[in-house]
Amino acid sequence: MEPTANPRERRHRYGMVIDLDRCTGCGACTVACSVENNVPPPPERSTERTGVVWIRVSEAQDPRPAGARSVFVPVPCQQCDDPPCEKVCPQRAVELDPKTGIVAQVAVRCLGCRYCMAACPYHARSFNWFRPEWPDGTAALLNPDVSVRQRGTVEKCSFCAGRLQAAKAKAAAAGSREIDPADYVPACVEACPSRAIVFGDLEDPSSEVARLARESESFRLLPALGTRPKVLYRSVEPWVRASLSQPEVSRG
Amino acid sequence: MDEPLIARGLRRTTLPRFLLWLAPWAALLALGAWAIFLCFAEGLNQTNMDNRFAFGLWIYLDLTVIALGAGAFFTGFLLYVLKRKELRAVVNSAVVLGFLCYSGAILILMVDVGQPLRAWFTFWHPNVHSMLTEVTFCLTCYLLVLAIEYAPVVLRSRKLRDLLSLLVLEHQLHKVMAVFAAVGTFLSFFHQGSLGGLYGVMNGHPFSYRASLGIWPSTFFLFILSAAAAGPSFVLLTTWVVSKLSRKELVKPEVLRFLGKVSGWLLLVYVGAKGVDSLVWLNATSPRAGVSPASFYAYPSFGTWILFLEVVVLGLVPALLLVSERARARTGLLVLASALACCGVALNRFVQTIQTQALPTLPFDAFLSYSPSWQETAAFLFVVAYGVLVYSISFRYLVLFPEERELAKG
Amino acid sequence: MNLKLPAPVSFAAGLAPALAAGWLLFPRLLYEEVPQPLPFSHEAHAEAAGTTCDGCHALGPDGRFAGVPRVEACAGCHAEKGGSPGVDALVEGYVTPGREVPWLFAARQPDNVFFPHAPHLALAKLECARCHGPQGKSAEARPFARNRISGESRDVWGPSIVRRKANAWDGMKMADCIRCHREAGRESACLDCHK
Amino acid sequence: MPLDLSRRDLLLAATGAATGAVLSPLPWKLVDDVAIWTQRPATPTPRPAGPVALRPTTCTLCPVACGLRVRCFGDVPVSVTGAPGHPASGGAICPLGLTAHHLSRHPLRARTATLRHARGEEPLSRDAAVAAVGAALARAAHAGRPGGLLVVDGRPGRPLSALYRAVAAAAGGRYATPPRVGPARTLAALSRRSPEPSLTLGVDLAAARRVVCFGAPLLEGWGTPGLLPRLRAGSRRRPHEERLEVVQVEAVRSRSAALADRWIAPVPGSEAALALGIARVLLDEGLLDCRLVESRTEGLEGFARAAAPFTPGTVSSLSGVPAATVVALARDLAAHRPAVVLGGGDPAGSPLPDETEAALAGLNLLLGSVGGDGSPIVARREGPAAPAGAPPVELADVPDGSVGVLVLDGHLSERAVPWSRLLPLLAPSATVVSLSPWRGGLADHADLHVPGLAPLEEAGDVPGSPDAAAATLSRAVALVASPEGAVDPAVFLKESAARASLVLPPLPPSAVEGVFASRRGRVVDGTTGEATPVGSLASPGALGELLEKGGCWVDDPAPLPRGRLSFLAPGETAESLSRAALAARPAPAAQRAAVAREAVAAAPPASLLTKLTRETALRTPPVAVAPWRA
Repeated sequence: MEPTANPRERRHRYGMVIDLDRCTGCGACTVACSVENNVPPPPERSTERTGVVWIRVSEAQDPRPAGARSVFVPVPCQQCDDPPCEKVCPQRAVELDPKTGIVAQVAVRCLGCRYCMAACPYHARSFNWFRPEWPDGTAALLNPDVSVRQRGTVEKCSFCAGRLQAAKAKAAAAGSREIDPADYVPACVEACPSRAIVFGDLEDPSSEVARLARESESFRLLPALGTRPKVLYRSVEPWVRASLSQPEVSRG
Repeated sequence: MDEPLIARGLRRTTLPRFLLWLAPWAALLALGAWAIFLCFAEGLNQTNMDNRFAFGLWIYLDLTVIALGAGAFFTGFLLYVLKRKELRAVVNSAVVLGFLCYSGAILILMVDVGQPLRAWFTFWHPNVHSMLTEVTFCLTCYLLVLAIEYAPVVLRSRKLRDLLSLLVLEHQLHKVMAVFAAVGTFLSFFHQGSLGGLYGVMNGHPFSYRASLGIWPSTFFLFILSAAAAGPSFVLLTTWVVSKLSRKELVKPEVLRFLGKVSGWLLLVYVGAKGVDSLVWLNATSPRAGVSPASFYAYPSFGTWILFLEVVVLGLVPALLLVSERARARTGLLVLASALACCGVALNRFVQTIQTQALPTLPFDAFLSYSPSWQETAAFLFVVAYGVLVYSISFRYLVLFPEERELAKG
Repeated sequence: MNLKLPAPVSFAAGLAPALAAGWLLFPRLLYEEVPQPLPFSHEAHAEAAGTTCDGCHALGPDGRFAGVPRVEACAGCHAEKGGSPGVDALVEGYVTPGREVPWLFAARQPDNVFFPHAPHLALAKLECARCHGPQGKSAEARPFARNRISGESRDVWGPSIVRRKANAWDGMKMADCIRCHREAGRESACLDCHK
Repeated sequence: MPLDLSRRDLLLAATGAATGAVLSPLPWKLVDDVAIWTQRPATPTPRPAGPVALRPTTCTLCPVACGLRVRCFGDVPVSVTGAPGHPASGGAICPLGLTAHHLSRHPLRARTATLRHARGEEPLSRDAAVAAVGAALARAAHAGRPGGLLVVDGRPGRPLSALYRAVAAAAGGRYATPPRVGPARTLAALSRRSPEPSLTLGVDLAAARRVVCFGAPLLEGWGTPGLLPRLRAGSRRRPHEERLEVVQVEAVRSRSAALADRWIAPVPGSEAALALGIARVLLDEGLLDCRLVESRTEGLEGFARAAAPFTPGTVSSLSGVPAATVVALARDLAAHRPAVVLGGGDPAGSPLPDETEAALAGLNLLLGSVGGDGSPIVARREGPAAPAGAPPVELADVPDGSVGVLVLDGHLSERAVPWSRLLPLLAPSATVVSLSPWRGGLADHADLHVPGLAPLEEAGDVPGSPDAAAATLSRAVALVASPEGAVDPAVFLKESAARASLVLPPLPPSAVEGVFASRRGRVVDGTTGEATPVGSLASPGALGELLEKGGCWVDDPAPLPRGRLSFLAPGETAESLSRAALAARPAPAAQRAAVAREAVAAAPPASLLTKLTRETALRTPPVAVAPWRA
């Protein structure tokens, strides 16, 4: 089909389902993400709360009295359909991309006011408290498809939008506006050794991710807040589902 | 030595004593300037804020001083729009206070953001849905209005008076002051409200999220009310403090009582509204977000006592004292009540800023803590020192309290 | 006898130099000209390489722009010194030691932009000259004009200091991209171009 | 005519200048450019150095030898991912492997050969380094046994290992391998129970329905990354009875313990008692795999005697594990065969004592986890490298003070062999040569440090894990240029040996030739998973080409040799087993030092790995909440 004069690109709603029964908390997602997205290593003086991390892994322990088991919960940006961060940014550095559903964080537009970080209930955003620096020589190995951010700006997971752009360019070279889904897989999904993360287009009802998202074992973090994340979690364990969809404050 | 600069008819202490008074504040200012320089040069890693505690002492300071600085807009509103002439006695002081609070807030905001050189993006690429955009626009415009309101006070100083053309300008400015007062009131309403909305719109934090009335969350209106209530109290309080420090009668007691009365009635309305709002929030808004209201106060640092302290001890009590004519008649009680009212607003801003972020939301989060670094504290003190210095100099050389001359004569 | 200046004259005495500085001096000072490492004539090479741009500047299979030919391509014709001082410099400095020529790219976008050529060429069927101007007909390589503050090429801002567009290809700022995308009726989002 | 300039004129001129400035582009353009200046990061984003390509290679960081695909822009590697069809790793790699391309540029990377003496360090040219190592080899060859050569290989089975053995043989020295760690010790204990002492065993976790780990970090990344969690999650779709469950027996709440289906926390040192207690329940209740025990084992009576003192009650008092739990675990294992019991380590990070491993081996025999059809512990052949040169010895068998020249392989980590273990072996004035690509660790003790090749700089055939169910072989491709002063250890050693006038025995045929000659197994493509039988290939060159393109050779399954496995290995008695198990050795309840994966990798962690400890809840010291502490 020839593109029309006013071509309207097909809508996607990219999302992921993370199987908590598979996650072992090895951290491969965090490391692969940092390599892919030019996330700087934490400087000596940083703490667990001042480094930059796009996908954090937290441990959630069985809250029941005799519970000894844990699940490890990778938390990337939840890519909300109603993102609390987007409406608070004073200068439109955060944008919900209507064509992909990705919540974009444009670091070069960012003022560094951190209102979006205060607004995000998932703590999925990081501020560059330090000047991003790489040890000797490794700066040459940075990914050319993702720009390095500046000190004093906020950043977060973009579902590896650099890979989406590369896939689009590749498709365009072949004369197509639609990418091959195999060309667009975020780094964490690719790196997970236990294949805990399934990624795809939630809008496409035949996709694996849409099928998993419909299953009763899948749930969202803090669904009552109305943020409608596109990152879902799943577990066969009822305690995992029950305890992760309730805010912590409700337990006191 | 500097007598020629001091306004006619005012008696001021000797220059060395004045400089002695300024010295410690100047030292504090220098320390703060060093801290601010560190923050610009090294980055915000100089603070103890972090990714979970993204707002800290500075945002709290901003909210508080802007609430206290509301005295400027509300006094101006009462004087120029509602024609309460007796407030002419404090309006200059209120304007200077307002100017100091707002400029201090904007200054600290510029330190607080990671990329101050991009601050103009908010004007170029505004997100009209953001409360912060509203705050930025109104703050900047209102600071301009305050500067214009401050100008006549400065222009009337002894040296500048000599330049004829400037005096004409001052006279012209004075004629349109009512317009500026009205514009200032309008702008103030919006940014005080948007500052409240800042937290009220955060649907990610059930503790601060409030159901909206129209397009604004209820905190929008609560902030306007509380700022309007605290502003006159703060003017009252500073006037009393300056009077004590300078050992001079600056205004007639009726002016202070009037300010107290205004503050008291507004505070009473605010406490009522706050009570209704809290009930709605605890019984409807937060359960809808999946949170039982009691859990907000289940953490040791912030028990229900903080709610009681904010609403009753620092809200209802000063409100009742200030509306009571008998209590107002006693200066001690009047000053105490207005101090309580100011503390109440400060505590409300603290709860909004700090408690909101400290309470965990994610199921695997813990209660978060934060204590400011010395750089943050020093930058905070910079604003305080800046305020004291500029106010002291203004008080010495400008006419902040027009009644002072008559009272001194009388 | 002392001369007292009328007010407009004093005012103009300040205004005129400020205007001159702002309009004439500042644009000159803002940019520094960096010469290209070697002289180059597109005109002369067009005959040898064929008349289309993609003869030398081809798209990669991944839809990225392959940039300028590598030094091996130059070596194909310029293996030996002779002809002109430029060719001598090429052979001596780059072909013989096998070093790439550090050309300075006037059309290069800042670090935060992902600009793929493929959608513009393969899908939108734009001419190269639409954005690059008649580069292919130039007889010599333009020196690189670098903004002393931002470090970016002058071509991003465009030749006019007030961004008045004399040609379609003047200016490569975001506003220029957006204008063209709007005209083509395309939706745009930050992530389309920002990386 | 002098001008009378008043203050007013200056004021007006200034106003004019300000007006002029505002009416010119100056302030506006300046503001814009300053904003763009703030948008330039201190570290520029590199431009693509060429077209993007995914290049296959093999990870050399640990013995698992995962298949890699390295994304390169031109010659610049930018990221590393797993090869999805690779049979050894199934597309999975660990966090360390994900940063493999950074290791060549690690701040600790040694870039030149160094001579260390009392007065300090001095850099050596390559020639000087060859001469120095050559002289040391000559000295060792001359000295003979005491004062002779010892080569310690960090990763046996490689082509380089064959060269090490050849050099050791030519110099009359020895070739040692580090002690095996983790579950490999259980496999070794089982091998000792076979009539063929050279029997090699491997684990096929996919065959098991119950996996019991005594301290092995099986769920955290031992062996192929993510394999066990993947198998376990996959089995969740099956009926409840057929699911794979993991039981972690460990004194501290490690990540594996927190992730396991069940966690049993015995008093440290009482693991053998617990294992024998389970054995006794199996014996008492007749829950053993009788057919297999009768047909394939011998010496059950001795083992039963060893287990006799360990009633559930006794075990409970020794280990703190409730008697009911011991009984229930035994019944559960018997009901869900195939089950496999693997040892790992104690809470202090040291290997379990031999007696404990013997008890675990006996338990495996009782459960039929070795020897039957579909048993998780299978026989396999040695790797493709044919044995030649000096026979491997264990470090423990090298007498103290007997080593004149010590050559340390680049893959030897200080965690695997601490320096305190090597130091006593050295004769006075011994020379230590390190081939580590990095400074730090054992290399810092070397008199001569000749930096070898870092991962992605190395090229050559890489054998797979010795614990895997089948031998594998894949190829590493050099994707990164090594620094000027680094050497290829194989080339360097050959030159040094020649300088020492050593006559090397003929090297065995290359692994590829060996595999081709055997005509066994198949080559699996790392990307597509397509298999090509070795038998269908025309030449060793064709095999090498497939490996070069990211293929991995997998050996055919090997039958378990006929003959009976003994419950008690030579030298063990029922009494010695019981005695050791009763004397519960209280190991310090310290935190386990690190994940086993890091124990085998000699590479220093890349800077991005610090994110795991700094910014996530991972690898925090395990919290001791075991009941025995309460």
